[in-house]
Amino acid sequence: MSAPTIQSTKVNYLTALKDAIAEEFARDKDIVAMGEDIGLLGGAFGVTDGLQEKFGKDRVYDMPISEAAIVGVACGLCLNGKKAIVEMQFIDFISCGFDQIVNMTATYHYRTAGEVNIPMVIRGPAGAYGGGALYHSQMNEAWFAHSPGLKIVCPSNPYDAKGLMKAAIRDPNPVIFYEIKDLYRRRDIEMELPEEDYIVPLGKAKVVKEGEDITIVTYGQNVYHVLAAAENLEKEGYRAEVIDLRTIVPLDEETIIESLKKTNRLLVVNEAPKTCGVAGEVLARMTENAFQYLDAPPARITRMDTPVPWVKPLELYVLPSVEKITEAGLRICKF
Amino acid sequence: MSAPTIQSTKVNYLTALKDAIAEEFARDKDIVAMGEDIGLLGGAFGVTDGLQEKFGKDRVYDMPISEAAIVGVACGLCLNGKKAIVEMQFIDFISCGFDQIVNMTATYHYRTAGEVNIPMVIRGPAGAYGGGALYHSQMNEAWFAHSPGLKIVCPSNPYDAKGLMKAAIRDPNPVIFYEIKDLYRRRDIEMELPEEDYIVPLGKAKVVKEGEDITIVTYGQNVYHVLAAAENLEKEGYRAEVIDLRTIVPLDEETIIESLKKTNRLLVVNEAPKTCGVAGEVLARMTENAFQYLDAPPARITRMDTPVPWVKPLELYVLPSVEKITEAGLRICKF
Amino acid sequence: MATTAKADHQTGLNDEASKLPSAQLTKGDYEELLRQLYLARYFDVRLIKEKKRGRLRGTLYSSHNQEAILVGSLFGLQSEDWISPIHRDMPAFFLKDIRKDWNNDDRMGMTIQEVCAQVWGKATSPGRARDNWSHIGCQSKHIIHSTSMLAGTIPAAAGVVLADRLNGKNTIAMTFNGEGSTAQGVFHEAVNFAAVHKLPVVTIIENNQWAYGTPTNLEYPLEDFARRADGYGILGLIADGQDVVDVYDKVMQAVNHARSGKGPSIVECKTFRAYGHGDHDDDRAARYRPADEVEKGRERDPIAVMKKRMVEMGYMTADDAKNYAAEGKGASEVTDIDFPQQVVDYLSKGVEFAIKSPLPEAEEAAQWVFKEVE
Amino acid sequence: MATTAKADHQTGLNDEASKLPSAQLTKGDYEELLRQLYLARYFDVRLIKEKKRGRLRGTLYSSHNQEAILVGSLFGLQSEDWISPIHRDMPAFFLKDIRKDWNNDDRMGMTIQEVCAQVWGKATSPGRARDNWSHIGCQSKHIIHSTSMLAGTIPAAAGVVLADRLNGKNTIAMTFNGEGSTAQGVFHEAVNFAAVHKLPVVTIIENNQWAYGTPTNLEYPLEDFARRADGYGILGLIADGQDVVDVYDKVMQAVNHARSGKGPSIVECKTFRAYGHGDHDDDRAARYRPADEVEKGRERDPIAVMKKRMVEMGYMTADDAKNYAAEGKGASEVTDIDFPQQVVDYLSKGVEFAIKSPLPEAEEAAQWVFKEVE
Ligand SMILES: Cc1ncc(C[n+]2csc(CCOP(=O)(O)OP(=O)(O)O)c2C)c(N)n1
Ligand SMILES: Cc1ncc(C[n+]2csc(CCOP(=O)(O)OP(=O)(O)O)c2C)c(N)n1
Ligand SMILES: [Mg+2]
Ligand SMILES: [Mg+2]
Repeated sequence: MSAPTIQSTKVNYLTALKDAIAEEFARDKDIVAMGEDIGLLGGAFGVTDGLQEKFGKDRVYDMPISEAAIVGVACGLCLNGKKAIVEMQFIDFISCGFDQIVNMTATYHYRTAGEVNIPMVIRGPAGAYGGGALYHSQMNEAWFAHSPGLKIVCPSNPYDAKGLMKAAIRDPNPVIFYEIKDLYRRRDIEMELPEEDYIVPLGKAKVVKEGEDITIVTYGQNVYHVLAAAENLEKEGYRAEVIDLRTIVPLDEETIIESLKKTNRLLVVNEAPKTCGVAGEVLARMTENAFQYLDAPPARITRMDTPVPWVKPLELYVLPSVEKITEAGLRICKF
Repeated sequence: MSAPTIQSTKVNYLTALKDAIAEEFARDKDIVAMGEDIGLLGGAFGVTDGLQEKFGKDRVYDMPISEAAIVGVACGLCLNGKKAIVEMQFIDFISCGFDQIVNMTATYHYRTAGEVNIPMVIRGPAGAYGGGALYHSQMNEAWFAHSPGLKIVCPSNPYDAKGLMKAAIRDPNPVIFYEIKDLYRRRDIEMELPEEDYIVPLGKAKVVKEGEDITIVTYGQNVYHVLAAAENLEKEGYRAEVIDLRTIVPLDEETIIESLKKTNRLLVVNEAPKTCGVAGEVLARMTENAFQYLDAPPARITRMDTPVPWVKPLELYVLPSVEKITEAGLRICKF
Repeated sequence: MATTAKADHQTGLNDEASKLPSAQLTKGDYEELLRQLYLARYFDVRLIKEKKRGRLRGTLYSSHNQEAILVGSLFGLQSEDWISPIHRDMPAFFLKDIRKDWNNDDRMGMTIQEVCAQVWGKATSPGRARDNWSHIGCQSKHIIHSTSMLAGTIPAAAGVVLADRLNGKNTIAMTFNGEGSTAQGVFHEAVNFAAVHKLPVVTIIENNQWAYGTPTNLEYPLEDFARRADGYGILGLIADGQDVVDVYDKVMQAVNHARSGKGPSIVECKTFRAYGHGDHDDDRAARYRPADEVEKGRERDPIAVMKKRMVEMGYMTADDAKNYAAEGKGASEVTDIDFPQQVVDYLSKGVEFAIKSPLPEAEEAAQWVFKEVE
Repeated sequence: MATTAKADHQTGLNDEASKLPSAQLTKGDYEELLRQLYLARYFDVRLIKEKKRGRLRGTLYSSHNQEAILVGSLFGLQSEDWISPIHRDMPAFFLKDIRKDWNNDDRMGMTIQEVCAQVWGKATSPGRARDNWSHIGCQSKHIIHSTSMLAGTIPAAAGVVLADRLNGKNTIAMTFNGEGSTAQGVFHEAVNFAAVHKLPVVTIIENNQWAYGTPTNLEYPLEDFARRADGYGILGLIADGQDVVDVYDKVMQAVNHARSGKGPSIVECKTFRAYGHGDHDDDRAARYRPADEVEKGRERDPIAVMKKRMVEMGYMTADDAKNYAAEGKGASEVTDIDFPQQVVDYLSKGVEFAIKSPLPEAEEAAQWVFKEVE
């Protein structure tokens, strides 16, 4: 991508996703979308707004409230030459289609020794901090990271959202795509995007801020908490390097290790529950593979091992915050 | 439990479980069991053999092939004063009842601010090494460890099986109980059990072999792989301390830390897929909380991030083995 | 037309049931039913207003135009019976067991204070506002807490009445569901199980013609969702969801059927969703739903239908019927004057309580993941 | 009695269908059907023997006594049609599209070599023996791979024919299911979806009266599982699962219905499970199933029923019918002599191939988790 032409207007996270999907739909007539209320309504948040109008009911399906069938039918479409983009109205409802994802879809390539591949994207609004309570706040990517055969993506900004969505759609494997709903319309992260077609390849993390004193690994909405905490650390004289994973599976260990070689300190931040979450996985891999670079005990800031409660003070209590991250960062830096 | 009387005959893992359930049934008339083929047949492996005959069809239900309803109905029973023991015919099928477990059952206590508790045990045959292929080999405890509100248990021998099952049944919370089917009838682990009622409390790991040079943490069938590897290490002059977690949630960090203070080296072995598994969680917690005791990079031996393939050489290739554990143990000891 | 009940669809209904349950209702019952319609409507309207004033968080799934289903279904239940309402059924939480005494806080239904405290997210609601608005409940009042996952409480409903049966109690469980939710796998598993064991589970389907932005013909191949009953050989009935008396009649037939050991049933109540799916959807709904469909769907306001009945039965004069003219008016058109004072007072009591109540302490968030082992 | 088909249960079946499809079958077709019955039976019997000799791993879910369902259902399919068999349907993998030419390895069905290689766990099976016995398939032959999770392929079946429809192809998808599996939520979700879109999905229910150790009355409240169709307003038919011609007739009506755009259907085939659930269960099955029930359920061997038909139609003499007397005999009683030589040879070819084939290399186990991005 050499010197891309720049559009005149800034685009929000939601529009970036919407454009990515619509552009891929135009590019490849074998792409089909399925989900609840994605056609006539255009999706609960509007990510598929206008898609059915433009591409017809044969390509955009308003599905019955049947998550297992939505995934399973999409799997059938994919094993017969189509590519399916599946919306979970909220990513929380993915639990209702769980078996069809982890046992039917994720393993198809493996159990057919490569004969079949399932180019499916399962996408949906995700994440806490918005007062969504237990069932409209989940980040449940670790369930799927633990289920071999699924790629997992979670962008934090419009550029990545568009580029990763395109890469996910073009990927021959099933991808679970976490859209952070609190970012959909966040004004201060709007960006000017290249006019040209581009992708952000899966499996590549991004250093979003350079620093020498501590590496903070995160993704999704927590990127912004971490950046704010990094400013706090700066005030105390510590320069944090902030890594946005962007893709959880496959995990870009190299970028983290490279950073640790420099900083020798690690903090991982993730809004999902702590036990067996992605933060722990990053910690474990780094301890296994970069132990020699660690000069201080690494740490995680995650959601407590609780559901996400509804009322604001309760919700914030269990989630990572700028304060908690700053505090942990300082502790590690001062070790 | 002071000086328990010893039964004259040895009991296998399956019988220990069966006896635990039957004894609890006799003790508490509010206990009900639900599952596929658990009544007339007595369960695919016979864990509930004779239970319906003895306690009647009002307490032991042959359910339709409906995992979601099995869990959900059991949840209803529990919220109205009963205690439910639910069988998944193979733990692999738990994915079909996933939503009812993680969203309905696990959170009930939390979202009612303590008004309701769900004393349910979900149990079933689990684990690989037996040629069960993708859907009769799973250890999927990490999905549930990542879902707040569930306790998770996995015994490795008849004594623990019986004591943990009783503790699980008496626990006021939902417990997922992994029975290692390859151990059900394994002769060389049969044990004489106390005649008296006893429990093994949830949340307490056990040091099954003492040593000074490395701590190897594991549970389930892997305990035996680790013990064999420990013998290999011994031949090389390294004495391994082997910890059988027994309970995954809550995790007994103290016992591991105590051991690490002595050995300063850590290896975690678990047959589930690596990414976001329990082995990684143990590693992460120890790195966070016992970093100062670690003199070498800790490591995991887990299943590769693949499904469990069917044919023997393939199956063994992806799973932890005595060889792989020995090799990793030596590497760490020699670091 | 959607809101017009078709000829009864009955599978296996006992002939003896031909004497309609409503034949037993007194003038006082009719008056109470009407009052409850007002109460349900007022609750909705008041919350819409409160929300517009910025005093509330969360989404409001209006039950406007669908109140006859809640009122008529709950009216004949016994105190110990179980219910499981969902997002569009907020009034059900306090309408349960209200018949005899609105002001008895010990009855087997939630108090208006508790419900309002929940809406306002206060510590004085039974779940201490840990889950949002609609997912409330109360074990001691025999109200099952739903998750967000639609149809997800039907298995639990089967479970609670199975437990009661085992203990020699003859309760029934009534679950409320949108017609769209019947496509969920767990609906099938639970109804099938209840049918096998003839469990007293009455499944109310509120067919309001839309599941969010999806019309019924994309949810189910048949027009009458009651026909789902046929696949299980259980009783399936259709009620005019605008007519509280018809709802009462059909639901009571199902309840009697259940109570007498004949098993589960499905009662489809035909109605129409007055607004958007939730209040956030009002504008968009106007785009995806043809205006004439909406007009037609709202043309038989349940309050008006009930007044007409009462006038016909001589329980009310035509002049009296003009009082409290809430019927046919949107939330922004009505004022307190359109409702009986008792209704306004009742709800105000709840709202005031809620506003005065404290928020839960932040630290509570870490509590009650597990129950402590004694 | 269970294995006797009741009067047809038909929902919405077109009257024109009264001309039975089997009226078109020739003497040659009858002979082929009988040969296929022998082939299916011999496959089962041979595997039981091989397993007893210790040459096989895995569980054998015998299709003994149920062969008419597989043979009769598959006989009228077109090459491009999709199928999705499960644990008890092993012969379906090679019976698909076999009608014209058993020995054409390029037909749209798996070769006997491929199937046997899978049973023996060899690298020469299409999935290289990564999943066990029954969960095989072949995309290029239009056979969907099941997981173990029962009813789990019905959504995929709907998906593949939807894709074909979008591409202007008029294929149908036929899924095979035990009667017990119809209690799964995903069964409901998938059939409901197929019904909404009138997708050509034919759901065969093999009602063998037992789901493992659970009798049908604990699985479903009605005797006829075809009545599940009523809940979706789709075609529901009942066939005598012991009679390959009746199966063919009912399934072809469903197939024609689907092919002509009228949508999905359920065809229940009444039969009886001859042995235990799997070979590991034979002994226990003898305890949980009354002996007289088993005797009665096995009394109409599909081979005998077909021979009787052929004799009546003059396609076979009564004397000829005494040849190849496999009917009514258990696996331990028959020998190769009870089967046509062509059948024995055909299968032997597969078995020999399998035995000679290599195991997959251990390292393969790490491969194909993901498809490489080009
Ligand atoms: C399992 C699940 N999937 C999706 C949703 C999102 N959702 C909430 S309400 C709704 C529409 C419900 O329609 P219907 O059942 O007809 O009830 P109504 O809102 O019309 O009263 C949807 C799709 C959900 N809550 N649960
Ligand atoms: C979702 C799921 N739950 C449980 C099982 C375990 N299981 C395998 S076969 C079987 C019984 C199936 O009965 P039915 O559908 O009648 O088929 P049949 O074996 O009688 O042909 C069960 C319970 C499974 N495979 N999948
Ligand atoms: Mg609706
Ligand atoms: Mg069966």
